Amino acid sequence: MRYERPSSMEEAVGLLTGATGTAAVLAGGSDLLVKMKGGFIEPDLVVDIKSIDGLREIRETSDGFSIGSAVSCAILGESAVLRKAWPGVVEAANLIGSKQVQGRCTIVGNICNASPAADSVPALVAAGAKASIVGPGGKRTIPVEEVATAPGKTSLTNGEIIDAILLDKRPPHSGDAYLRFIPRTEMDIAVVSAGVSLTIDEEGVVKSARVALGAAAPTVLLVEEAARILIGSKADAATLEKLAEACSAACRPIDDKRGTVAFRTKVAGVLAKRAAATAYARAGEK
Amino acid sequence: MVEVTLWGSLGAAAGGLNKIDIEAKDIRELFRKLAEQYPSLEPYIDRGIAVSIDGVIYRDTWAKELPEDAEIFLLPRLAGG
Amino acid sequence: MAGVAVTTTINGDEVEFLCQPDETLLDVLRDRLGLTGAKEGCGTGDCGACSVILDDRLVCSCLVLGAEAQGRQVETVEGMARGDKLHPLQQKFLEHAALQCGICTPGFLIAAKDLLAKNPDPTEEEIRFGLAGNLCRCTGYDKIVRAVQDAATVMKGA
Amino acid sequence: MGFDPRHLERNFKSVGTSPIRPDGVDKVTGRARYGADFNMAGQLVGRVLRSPHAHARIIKIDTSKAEKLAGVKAIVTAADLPDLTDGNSEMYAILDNCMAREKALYDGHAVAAVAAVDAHTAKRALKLIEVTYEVLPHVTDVDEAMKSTAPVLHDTVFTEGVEPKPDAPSNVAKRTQYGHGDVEAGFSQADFVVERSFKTEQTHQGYIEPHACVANTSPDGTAELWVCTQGHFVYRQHCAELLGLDVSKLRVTSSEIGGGFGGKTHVWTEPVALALSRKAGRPVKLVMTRDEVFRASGPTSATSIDVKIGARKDGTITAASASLRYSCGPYYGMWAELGAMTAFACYNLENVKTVGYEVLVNRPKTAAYRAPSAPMAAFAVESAIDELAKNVGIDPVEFRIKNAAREGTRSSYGPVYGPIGIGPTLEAVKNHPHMKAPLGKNQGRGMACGFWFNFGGQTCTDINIGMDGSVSLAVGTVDVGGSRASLSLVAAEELGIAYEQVKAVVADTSSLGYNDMTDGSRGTFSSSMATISAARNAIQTLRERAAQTWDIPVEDVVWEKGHAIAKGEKYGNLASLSLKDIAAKSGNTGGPIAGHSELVADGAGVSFATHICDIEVDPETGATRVLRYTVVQDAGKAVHPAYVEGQYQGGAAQGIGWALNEEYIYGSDGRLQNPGFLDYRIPVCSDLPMIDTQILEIPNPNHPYGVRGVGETSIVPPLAAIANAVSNAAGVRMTHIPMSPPRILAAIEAEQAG
Repeated sequence: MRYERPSSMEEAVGLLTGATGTAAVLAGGSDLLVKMKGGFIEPDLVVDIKSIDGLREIRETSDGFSIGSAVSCAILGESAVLRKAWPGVVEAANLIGSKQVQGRCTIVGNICNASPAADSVPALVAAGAKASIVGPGGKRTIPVEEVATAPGKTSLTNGEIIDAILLDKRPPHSGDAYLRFIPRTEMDIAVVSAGVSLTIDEEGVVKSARVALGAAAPTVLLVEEAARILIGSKADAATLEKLAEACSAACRPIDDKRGTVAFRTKVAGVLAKRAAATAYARAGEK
Repeated sequence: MVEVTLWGSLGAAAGGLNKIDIEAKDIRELFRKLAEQYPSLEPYIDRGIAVSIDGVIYRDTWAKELPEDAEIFLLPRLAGG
Repeated sequence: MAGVAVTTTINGDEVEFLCQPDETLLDVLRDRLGLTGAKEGCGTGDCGACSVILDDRLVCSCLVLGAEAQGRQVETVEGMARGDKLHPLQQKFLEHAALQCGICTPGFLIAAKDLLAKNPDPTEEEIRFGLAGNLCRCTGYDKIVRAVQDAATVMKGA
Repeated sequence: MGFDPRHLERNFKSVGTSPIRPDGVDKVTGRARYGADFNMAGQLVGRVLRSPHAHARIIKIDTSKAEKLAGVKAIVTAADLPDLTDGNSEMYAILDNCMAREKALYDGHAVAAVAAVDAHTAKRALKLIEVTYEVLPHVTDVDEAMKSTAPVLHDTVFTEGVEPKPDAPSNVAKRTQYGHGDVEAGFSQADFVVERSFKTEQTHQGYIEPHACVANTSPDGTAELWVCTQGHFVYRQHCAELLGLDVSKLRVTSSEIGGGFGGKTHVWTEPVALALSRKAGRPVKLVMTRDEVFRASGPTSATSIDVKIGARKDGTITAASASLRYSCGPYYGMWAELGAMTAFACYNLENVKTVGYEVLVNRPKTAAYRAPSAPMAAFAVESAIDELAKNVGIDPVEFRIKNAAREGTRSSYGPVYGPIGIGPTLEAVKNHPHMKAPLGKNQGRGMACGFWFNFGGQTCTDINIGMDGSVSLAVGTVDVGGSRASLSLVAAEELGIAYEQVKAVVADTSSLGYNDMTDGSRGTFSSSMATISAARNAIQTLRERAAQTWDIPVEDVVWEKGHAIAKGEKYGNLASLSLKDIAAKSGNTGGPIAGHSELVADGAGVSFATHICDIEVDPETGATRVLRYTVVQDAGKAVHPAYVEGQYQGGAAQGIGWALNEEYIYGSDGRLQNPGFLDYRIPVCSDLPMIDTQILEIPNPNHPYGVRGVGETSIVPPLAAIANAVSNAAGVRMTHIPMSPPRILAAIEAEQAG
């Protein structure tokens, strides 16, 4: 195995494009090194992108925020502006692993690992986040939900690297929230999860909403029916119950060591309604 | 002569006996006589039998004396964590 | 596999080593540098026994490549005491009987040091969540939490 | 050694205090050396190849390609560990478990091992070993394994303990029975009967330190082994027997041990490391990965238990019975038997019957786990007791007090009890403020009792007095939780000196006589007896030396508060001699001063505990939260109270993990799905509240200070206490451990659906 630490995106893309055998991108390493340890992947080349200019920065742009792909979730959590604008995204990112893992892991790594249970992804999908991709063919931007195509698989092509995640500026009266279910209080992978982002008008009526579920299908689910139920409501109890039902109905989970189909289906709805209530309350505060 | 009570499975191995009267002054003699009189108990003795004398369990000490009026109970030698 | 030459700072001392590109920082510390205070309990970032501080960030050294330490600052349990004077956390762990087998102790000490550096006056809940990445199987955590609370009090007064 | 009643009035000087442990500074500075922290010059890296199949015949192992790989120095298979066990079935099971012979019997069973110059090469070599398997049908579930249609693991196993002897082989290795009276007659007198079935899943001790050793075998027939173990003398015995070494030529040093809880009571990879070293002619370090620890060390049994208890209207239990089925892994064990013995040990029962079935399954070899087998039986019995109390209409604590065993009760496993602590722990719980604290919505309280035997065993201790008056204490029981501190306190107490003057070490196998391992809560109990005896021997010598110094008869010299005192008015002008004074002149008075003791520490006192816990259940998700937890347990005499509390808290925490989340999950392919700390979920810091403890001291009549073992009993009540709390909070009786959120939610929904 070869270890490279390029200082520019061009160099990194060149290394990946020119690689023979298996190449892997290293940012936080909290998935990659575990896979290497278990012998699930034996890369011939590891490209550490942390020394590339700008990749460890959170930038506020005219449209919103650009989060560099080597920004650790701990750094993300320390960003006051981001916490204020996208509390749901930040709390989701801060749920990944322990303090130790927080010091290393990144949301881009979380997206590219393509696990259906990734914590940050439902929140990012609900937030309408986009991935900025650099590759041998230039730059492109796609919605976050289009990155993972199946468990462990992404739409990135050979030599492509996500350099940043883009989040919009928030209109007033907006809020988001993310909730996951884990058996312990920490250190677990989500059994099922839900992210909700919404904007309300002056009267408290939901104008727009996005609802996403994690670990409820092979990839993160954007539940449009749930958003339709929320829009036009004041997130009252009856609406939230309908939302929960819609979310449960949309689930296509599996039975595995972390949970059953019945459990995930039921709890997806419970979490979605609770996250929606939190997002709605947050929207009302701003 | 002491009266020795056997635990369930040991009693079954001894032909359904629950209690045995045996002339033995200590644990060593008890095991020897048990093996002589009840050959089917030998595998159990080899695997390890503990002797409870008035509620105190002896796992190893052969020399322990068996008082005439004592409450003597045989148990399998236990494992612990 | 060609070795990678690394220059780094460990517990304030500049250190140079040669490691395999896929070798973890934990393996480097333990097998190449003789710093066996960090322990391998799982190798997958789930137990925290290998915790070290890397440039002011608490990390599992089993999830860091040795090569990544180039030009950075590494702090391990071996660097906590000053000469023969124990760090307040070390002292309080002893006084509160906060260790039984002690295998998790170096990781807890490092994690607690990082916690108190960022939050000198944590609540019990903040301590519990702050140390959730470190597994202890002997103590039930009770005495560990108390030791950290006590150390925080002492360190605030210092 | 009997209890000395003078200790009831006596104010101990050292015993009962909680000083800093002698190994403490090393452990907080990273200096302490555990299994994997030791290295030898020229050492090779050992790795083990493990079966990916739950059950498979090993047709052929071709190591030729691996042998050709540069850097590979030795490869061993079962052929390199020939059967020297001479009909000893227990040792044969250990051997076969270390290295599979005809068949791989579980996912993770070792089939070959390699020693190479580095980890990379060893890993590559494993991939080059070609094993041809004939995959066989497997069974991992304890109830499935008992069916006549189940795949049979060994065609040589016929159920023992049933008459007539069965004519077909089966996975039920043994049936055992305990009890007295007539249960049928007892049930006919009952006004209320509770009858229920329970299941518990397999759990692991979860010690944070993986098994690790460094083996060094010399062509001259000697060998050394550095290893983390609960019993280095036992490991020496096992390794010597399995490798054909002379016991005394194998020197085993126990490293600091990073947790064992029963899992490090017999050998796993150590004989393999020695075999590799023997073949390679170099030292070999072999460290298990976490994945290997879960797949191939010794977890506890999975169980399936039926319980029936009957009571009269006044709350008197008239009869109790249980049928207990425990998985043993692929080899014979006595796990169900321990369950059958302990199940009803807390109660005074006229009619009781328990039957245990040892069941072989394609899972790792079951090992002891802290009060082995008792927690599962207690879960079933204490759940049924709670339900019965409710049906009768009596408070669960009162119901238990009414039926509790006491001095003179015939225990359910046979012997009659001496003075015991179950009644006092129940009274303490009844009066504990925790029992009266208010509960909120969706919150429930549960309590439960637990019992464990406690052991003594072979023990050997040396005391050597330095010329400066400092004392070295060499013990042979591995220190798993602070026993060097407690034994130093005992030595200081006897010798009448300061704790700081004593330095305790765990001696290697060549420096001390044989010691049984640290199991059965025996470490402090047994070694304190040997320490007291060794100290008294040393005091005898100290008195003789003083007498010689003064030139008076030794009978006139007494030992008080660390000093020799000449007794009698005629010696009025003789100033007392301190231990230090006598030690300083020892060269002139007969040489070094030491005290030795070799004994069998019989008479371990049985132990009881009662726990209380409050749980909150989220009825929409089945999530649980432990709000409050209290442990009340009899210690006999707490030598080092802080470490006694630590044992109580640690056992409770392990029990909480077992009750709520920990379990081995097998796929339909018979492979373990969760061999890591990510999905084998032991409690993390934020999962638990502070764990309150109350130490009761009901002296053990068979120990000079009244000490009882304290290590294990604390894991017995939690499963039941939490099950009772969850059942009260959720409004539905939980019968399957762990009570994971999916199980709780399913139970709540089933109850709501009627």
